[in-house]
Amino acid sequence: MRIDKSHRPWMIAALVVLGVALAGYVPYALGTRPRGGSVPGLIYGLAGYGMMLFAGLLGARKKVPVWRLGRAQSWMRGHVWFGLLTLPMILFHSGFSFGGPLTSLLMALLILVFLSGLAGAAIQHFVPGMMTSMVPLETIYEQIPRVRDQLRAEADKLVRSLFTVPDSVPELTLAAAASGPSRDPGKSDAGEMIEMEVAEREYAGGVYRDTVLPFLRNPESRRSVLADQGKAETFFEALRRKMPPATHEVLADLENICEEERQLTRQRRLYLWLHGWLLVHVPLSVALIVLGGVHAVVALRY
Amino acid sequence: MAGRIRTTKKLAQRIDRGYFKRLFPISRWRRVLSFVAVGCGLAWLGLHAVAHDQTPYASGPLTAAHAVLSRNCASCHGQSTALGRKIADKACLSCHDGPVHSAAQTFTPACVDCHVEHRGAEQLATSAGRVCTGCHSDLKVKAGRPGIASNIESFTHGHPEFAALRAGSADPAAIKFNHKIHVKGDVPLKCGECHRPTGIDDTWNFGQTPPIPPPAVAGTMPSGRLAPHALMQPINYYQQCSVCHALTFDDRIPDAAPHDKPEAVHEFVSRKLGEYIAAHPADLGKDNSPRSPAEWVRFRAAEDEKQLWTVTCQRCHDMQPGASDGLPGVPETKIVRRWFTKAEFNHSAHQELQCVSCHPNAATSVKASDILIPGRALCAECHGAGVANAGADCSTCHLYHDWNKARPVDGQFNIRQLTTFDVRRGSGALLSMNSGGDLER
Amino acid sequence: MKQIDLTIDGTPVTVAEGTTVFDAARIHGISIPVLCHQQNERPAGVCRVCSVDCGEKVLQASCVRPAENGMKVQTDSEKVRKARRMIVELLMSDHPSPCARQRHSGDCELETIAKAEGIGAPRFAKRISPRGQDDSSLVISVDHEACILCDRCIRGCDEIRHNNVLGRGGKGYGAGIAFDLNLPMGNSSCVSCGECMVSCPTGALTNKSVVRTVLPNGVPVAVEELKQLPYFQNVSGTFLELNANAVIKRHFKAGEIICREGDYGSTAFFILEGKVEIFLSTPMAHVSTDGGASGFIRKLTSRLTGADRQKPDRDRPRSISIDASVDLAYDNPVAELGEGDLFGEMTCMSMYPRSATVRASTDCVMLEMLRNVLDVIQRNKTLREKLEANYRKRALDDHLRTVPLFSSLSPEFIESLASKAELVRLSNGDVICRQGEVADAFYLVRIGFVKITEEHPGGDLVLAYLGKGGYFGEIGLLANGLRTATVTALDHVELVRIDGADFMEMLTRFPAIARELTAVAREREQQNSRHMAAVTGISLDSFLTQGLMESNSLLLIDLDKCTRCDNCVRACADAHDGVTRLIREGLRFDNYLVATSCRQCRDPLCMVGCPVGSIRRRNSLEIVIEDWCVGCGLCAQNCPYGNINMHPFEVMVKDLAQPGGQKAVVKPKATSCDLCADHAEPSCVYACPHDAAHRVEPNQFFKVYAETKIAERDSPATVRDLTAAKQTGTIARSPHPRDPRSAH
Amino acid sequence: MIFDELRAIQHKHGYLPAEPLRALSKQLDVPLYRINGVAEFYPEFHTSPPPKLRIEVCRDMACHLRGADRLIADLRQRFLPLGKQVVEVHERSCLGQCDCAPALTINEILFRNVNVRQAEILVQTGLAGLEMSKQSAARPAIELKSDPYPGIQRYGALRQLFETRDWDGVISTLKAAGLGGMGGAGFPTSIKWDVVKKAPGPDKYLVVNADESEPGTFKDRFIMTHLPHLVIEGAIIGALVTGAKTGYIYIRHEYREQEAILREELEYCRSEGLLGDHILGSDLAFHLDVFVSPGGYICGEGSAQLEAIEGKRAEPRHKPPNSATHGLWMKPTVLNNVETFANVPQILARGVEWFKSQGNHEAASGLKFVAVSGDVQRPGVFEIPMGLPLSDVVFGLAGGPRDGRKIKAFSPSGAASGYQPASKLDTRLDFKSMSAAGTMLGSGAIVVLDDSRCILDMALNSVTFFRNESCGKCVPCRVGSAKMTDVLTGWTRGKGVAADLELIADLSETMKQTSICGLGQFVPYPILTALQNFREEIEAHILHAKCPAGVCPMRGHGMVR
Repeated sequence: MRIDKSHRPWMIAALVVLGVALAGYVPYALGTRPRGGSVPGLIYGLAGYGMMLFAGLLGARKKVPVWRLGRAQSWMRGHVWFGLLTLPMILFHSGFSFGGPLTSLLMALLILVFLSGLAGAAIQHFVPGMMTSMVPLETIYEQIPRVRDQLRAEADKLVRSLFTVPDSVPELTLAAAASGPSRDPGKSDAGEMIEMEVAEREYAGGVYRDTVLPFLRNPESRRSVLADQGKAETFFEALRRKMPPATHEVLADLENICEEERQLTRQRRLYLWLHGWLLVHVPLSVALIVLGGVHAVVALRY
Repeated sequence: MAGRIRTTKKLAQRIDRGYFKRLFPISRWRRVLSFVAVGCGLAWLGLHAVAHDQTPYASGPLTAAHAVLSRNCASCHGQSTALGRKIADKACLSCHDGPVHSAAQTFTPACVDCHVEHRGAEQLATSAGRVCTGCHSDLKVKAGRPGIASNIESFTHGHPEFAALRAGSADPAAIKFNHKIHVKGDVPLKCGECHRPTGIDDTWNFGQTPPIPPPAVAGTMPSGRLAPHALMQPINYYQQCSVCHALTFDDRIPDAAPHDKPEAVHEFVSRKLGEYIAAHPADLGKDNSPRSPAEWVRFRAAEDEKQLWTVTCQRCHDMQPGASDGLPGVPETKIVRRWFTKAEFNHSAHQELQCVSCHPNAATSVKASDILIPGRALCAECHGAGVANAGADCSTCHLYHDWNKARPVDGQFNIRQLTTFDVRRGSGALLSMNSGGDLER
Repeated sequence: MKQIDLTIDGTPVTVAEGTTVFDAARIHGISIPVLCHQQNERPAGVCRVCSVDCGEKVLQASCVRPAENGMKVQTDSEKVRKARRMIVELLMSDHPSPCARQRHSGDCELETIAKAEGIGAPRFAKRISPRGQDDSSLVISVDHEACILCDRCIRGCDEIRHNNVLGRGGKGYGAGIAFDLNLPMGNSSCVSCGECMVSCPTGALTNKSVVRTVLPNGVPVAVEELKQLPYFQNVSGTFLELNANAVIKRHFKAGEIICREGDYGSTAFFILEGKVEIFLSTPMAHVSTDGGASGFIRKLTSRLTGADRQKPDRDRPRSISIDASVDLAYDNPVAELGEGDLFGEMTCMSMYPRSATVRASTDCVMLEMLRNVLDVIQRNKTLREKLEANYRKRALDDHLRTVPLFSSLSPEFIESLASKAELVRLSNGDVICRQGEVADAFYLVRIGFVKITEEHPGGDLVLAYLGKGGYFGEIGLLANGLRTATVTALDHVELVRIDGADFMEMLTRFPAIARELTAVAREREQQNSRHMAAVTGISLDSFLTQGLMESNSLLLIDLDKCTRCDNCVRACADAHDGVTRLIREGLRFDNYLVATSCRQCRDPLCMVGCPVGSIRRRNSLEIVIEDWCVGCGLCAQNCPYGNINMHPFEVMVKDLAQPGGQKAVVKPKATSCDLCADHAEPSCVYACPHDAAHRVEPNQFFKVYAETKIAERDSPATVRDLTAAKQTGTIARSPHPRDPRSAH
Repeated sequence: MIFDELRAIQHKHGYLPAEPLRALSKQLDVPLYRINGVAEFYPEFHTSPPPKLRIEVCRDMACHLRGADRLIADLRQRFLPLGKQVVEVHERSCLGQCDCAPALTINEILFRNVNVRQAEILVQTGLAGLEMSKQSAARPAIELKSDPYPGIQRYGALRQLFETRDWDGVISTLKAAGLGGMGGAGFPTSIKWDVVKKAPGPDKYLVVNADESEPGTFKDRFIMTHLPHLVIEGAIIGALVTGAKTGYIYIRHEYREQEAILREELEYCRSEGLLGDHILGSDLAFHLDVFVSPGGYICGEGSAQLEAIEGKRAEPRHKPPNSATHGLWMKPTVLNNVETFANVPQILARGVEWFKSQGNHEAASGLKFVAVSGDVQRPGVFEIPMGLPLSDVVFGLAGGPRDGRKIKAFSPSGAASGYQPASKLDTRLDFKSMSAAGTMLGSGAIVVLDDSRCILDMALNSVTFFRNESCGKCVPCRVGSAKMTDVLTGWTRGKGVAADLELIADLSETMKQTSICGLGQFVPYPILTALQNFREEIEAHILHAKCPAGVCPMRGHGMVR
């Protein structure tokens, strides 16, 4: 999500709500010692909890995307801005005190959730752009392993025009069979070898087995020469110099596959950033809401 | 040109179209962690619940006095679940008495309105001034008009001058005392040489006689409410005056007369003279004195008493002519032991101050009728609103309850009852106990 | 009869007057090489190979030169031989040696003569501009390159068979044989008698052995037996023999399934005896938008989702056109065919999947045939008339009513219209009407697909593809009487043609229709002008190369906003029975991801070929797949963007083993984004929490985009785009967006 | 008539769409293939939608010499980018405007003497939708010796004949005058007429061949413009003599002005009773009308012309039989050139003696219209006494070569006559002298080349013309002309080989020997005469890849022949 101009109405709304709450709170706090159980305190508490619930309902909302309950975008913005409001609301509710064990826990949770939310908003503001520019060949995160299988299969198929692919890589053949679509017609089908010297053929085979294949098998490894773009470029440049021009197209494709692998690695990392913070935010907020509910029930009861 | 051409169709067909139905690590962990987090929270609460401990739910720590009740919310809160329901007064009154504030008050606030619990181990009695000014800024009484001031907003606003200093008031004490002479006279005294806080029981500098315990003074003082050194001890002849103003009455007798009623003085004088003549019969008839010891005693006593009644005693007391047996009367001194009858002042809290900074007139006062306590304005120089000032809360000086009317509370609990609480047995323990329920377990 | 005496190669010869020198020589055992002449045809004298020296100033073509008294003929002098060799060499220089005939049977007459004359590699350069091949006929392949313009086929067609199809077209070196108005052979009025092929001396006209498969389960039919059938009577016997393996006779027991919908096939059936039942076994379900579980929850969610399921789809056809001379009603898709009926034409001709299931309702005998034989009988006038009569009787009325406009017509009028309506058959590439021509008729598409294009300076713009049930021609009739677009047949098409006069009469008699038609016409015109705007708008390379302009609606995901949360995909799946019709993968345009989701192309290739017409375009432009999809997968294959996918659905079908019972079967059906047409907004867009997903009209989007880009010219956005492209070394390229068949 | 129907359709639609053709096929009960055959055969008809402007530039001989190639290239460069729907630029065979070269048509409107700038202005005017200023065809009254009726009543000879009714005398008179066919062959008119006259059967036809299409030839245009009455009078006389009841003046469709003039004159004749069922009140009938050719040089070939009139593809017939006995609709037919018919009244009105005296010398008689074009100062049609030396015409009447140039070669009778060296300019212009000089008088279409011209370039130009105009009926002409063009093009690009010379010789011989009609037989003449007269220059092309005149592109290397 990008926090941009289109958020202005929401921001203003949030500020207005905050202002109103504050306007109510100041005399209240001046008049009496603010506490959660007082009527204003309860109002703040309920408002705060309501906002939390609303923010939390975003998750539930996402489970039923088709229901016409308002655009998800509105929910998201509500989540962000009203989520921001929960902290002041709850502080008003508590009169800036942490109270007892449960309430202190809740406060701590709230602050954590709040902070993680802020961090998340910042991450989701900046990281998508980074991902867009740094990973032009991105695919669907969940499908990265599958795409990698296909890339490997593609590479395997490509190199068949360079040398006889050893039987030691049978899994590639399987993957190739599984990846129906990613083949270019008329391109380096098996049996259609590019002519070159035997030595060159062997050299290409060696390079593929020793460097490229391990990288394709374990593309996340940083140790491979191919894990680094600059080194990879040098590597392929050197390779091209050694191989006859007819193979250059295949090599370029191979290089391209490696580049795609690297980008996928990059995508994975960025994606972890993009969604990793949710591992904090979501569980804590769920806990916050549940325990907050308990607090509300108990507090209202007593 | 590399031959790997990406087309939409190719890209799309790389994808397993059902992938989103499976849970992938991040979302799986998100789910797991959510359960874990909620689970931890609930487990924590659950464990307490199993231990019949409701402490976690407290909105804050109880005062020390009540801390023993923490595990059992219902002991004060009862079973009431009604929204915003306050702790019933009953719950408090089962242990405490809360005498009425003023007979003229139009309503009686609930205990918890002023005594806010769950604020930690502070004084439960301390309550914010707003609680008072809530009424006193626009005071209504049951009938008629409020006595002194009806719109006190704060100490600095609307608070009347102290009653002792209000126009026309004078020190009611029937004694003659010139502060000026004592402070600036031949023998200049320091304030502290005469004015001693209460509760100081170290040896009196000048006194030879062990001090008489100060008499209980009637007032609105709750016992023990004041700090030990809060007030000044009332001036006591033996402690403050006798050093200089010895009640000697005859050169032949070194002893001073007791600072007592004239009858006692007369008896003392007579006794001493009798003892003297018995020891010195030579003096009989000397200086035209009777020769009989009895006569002599009578004669000498009359002489000495005259000196006493008219000079020595008269110096401080306004001796009244004798009534029947020729002995004069001494009017009651009426020394004001406590100037603030509705408020408290703690001298020891102000001990860093010079006496004269608050009592500037003391050094110049020549009449005992001068009231030397400072006025409200002087207090307000320090005690005002704002953080830079000493507190000016009502409760700084005033009390709410009329403790004069306090009744002793007859304690009904045993230790177990207070420290343990059986949820199954219901709640509202204090309330039910107080209402005469099942006290014994 | 007068006798003529002459000398041929020194031999005195006497022949009847009027005998040509060629015949005179032949009669006397002197053979003169010739190409353009054969005995059963009038001599043409065009090849000049038979030129002989008659002692005149120039040589004479012996085949046309009448013998004259005292003529001294040299058939093999040096002069003659030299001329002959030169002529053969000239012909050989343009001859694709070895030609088809030489390859197949080794008896190309030209090559035989060339060999006999010892002509090696011709000294002349080959023709530069090719004359091309014509494979449109199912039975005869035409190789214009091999044609020597001997006119033998022309004479065979026009003078022997009197079919009057073939003639010379063009002029000079550009001349060639031409069918009718120089149409592809398959589109011409050729009746596939085979005479031309039999006449051809070279590989220019050769028999096409269409399918090598041997038809199973049948009894081969003897040529004589075929010739007994009225529809084969006029066909050359040699030709039938050549194609004997393409037709068989089959017997079916009552209840036997003859063919199933969705199957691929290559044969058509002609019922000789018996009756068959023709029906759709595919349940009508599950392709159109459906959400949630069943029962209560469905009710609940339907309320929540705001979907109005009761909304009657006005433009849904009321009947389903199938591959036979009958249409099936939507409610009760069953019909019966009997003796003399033909079905499976589309499957056979255009290799479309079967559009319905056919079951023998009595014992029957039928001819199963491959394309070439079907072509032969289809071209038979008698059969055509019969089929047409059948169709008119059974389906035309329904078919006319299919058009929403006509639903209000009175039955009598429909009847009168039906009797006047004409069935028109066209083949691939035929132009039905041309932009700017006088509009003279209104058409309904019965079978096949037509393409509607508008001609523009920049090339033709495809406005629409119409399949079964589509109609066109009303705008021209209503507007200024001129065609506003060109309509071309994309395959074997059958149209119902309603004459302009009848159409106008209808309009005057039913003013309501006129009003509605005017509205439709206006709407289409507006649509067209919108498309025009799209074409003339601004353009960026990447936008164009990805074919984005080809679409009506794009699902764009702003990658700078998108957090890759996949909510869109889940929303899509939720809205469509758990099957997503959207894949968050595809090519990028700047910082936008063009997600894989139907683009509602202007040129919807997917619609071409649907055997049952279940994929179609609504007036509001979105492409929908109707419930009766038979799951053949053609549309998915046709979509260049991978936006249509086959998905297995579990559906209840009649259990054939247990009459009355039902059983669940998994049946693949095509799925494609329907824009969540029941909702105001597509679910994916609605469900995007980050304002990243948008359904946009590409032209409008692009306009705004370009404006923004111009406004922030200094912004590095474009630079970044370029660097990205450089970095990857991969440039997005659109797959060929046009179907080769639509080339014009 | 099928052409009229097609013209109507084309007029309506701008081209010939399929639907109306189908309708026409039904209406006339003519198979589609025949309609297609003629529609595709004749240049007048178009089977695809026309662009806004169809520009057709003459590319032959005189126009070629006057820069038609550059004009075409320029127009293409300027206007083709507008798209084929807007402008098409085509090459076109000779328009008969060689005296006003280059000539072009824009949407069939003729423009003469057009330079590049004018052409662009014209096209832009046309694109703007404005009317392109037509070049007015002024017809100044010219006194011609050929006109026997200067200022007196016309058709005198015809009227006189009606008085004598001596039809046979006409033939003998013509025989005495030695009138030969002026179309180029010089076949005695009297014999032809006699054959027709004697041929059995009631139906006979007469055709005036006004389909003047050979590059360099435009004298018939002149005659039809200035002496239409002589042509018609001659035709009427011919019809009356031979018994033809119907006649056609077969005129090419590009001669719009002349068509109008003839129609006017025919109308006059009808009103005067000179044409119709009862000519001059007699029971003799003759109907003469203009038949507008849909175009094509081949239509000038007699039998092809007859085919065209019959509404077929203009493909020449096999001879024998001859058109005199098996002509139009296989009936006896008189077919003569415009000038031949125009000569008939002259002879009849003024007598054989006068006719003979008009010749320049003993062996030549009559007057001759010669058309001079190409590299001369005053191109045009000149009325000369038969037998006048060529030099008198070229240097005298036509003003000689352009300044500073010398005459290098000339073509005595258009493309088909080949190229003769300037040394033959002293030859007399009559049938016999010309034949004796190894060339021919032909139709008297003299195209002059100066020394800046490449003979091979011109020969190729002519051969290309024939290739373009071949009907395609017979193999030697259809394929031979194309192959010959290919070979010669190769030569101009420096891709010739020595063996080509033999190849061309063989091919030429075969074409001469085996082509059905004169067109095919004459295709090789330009190159054969060029080889004969300018062999060195051509060998320079082939053997040294050099064009001595610097005209041919010769950038052979890398070009595929």
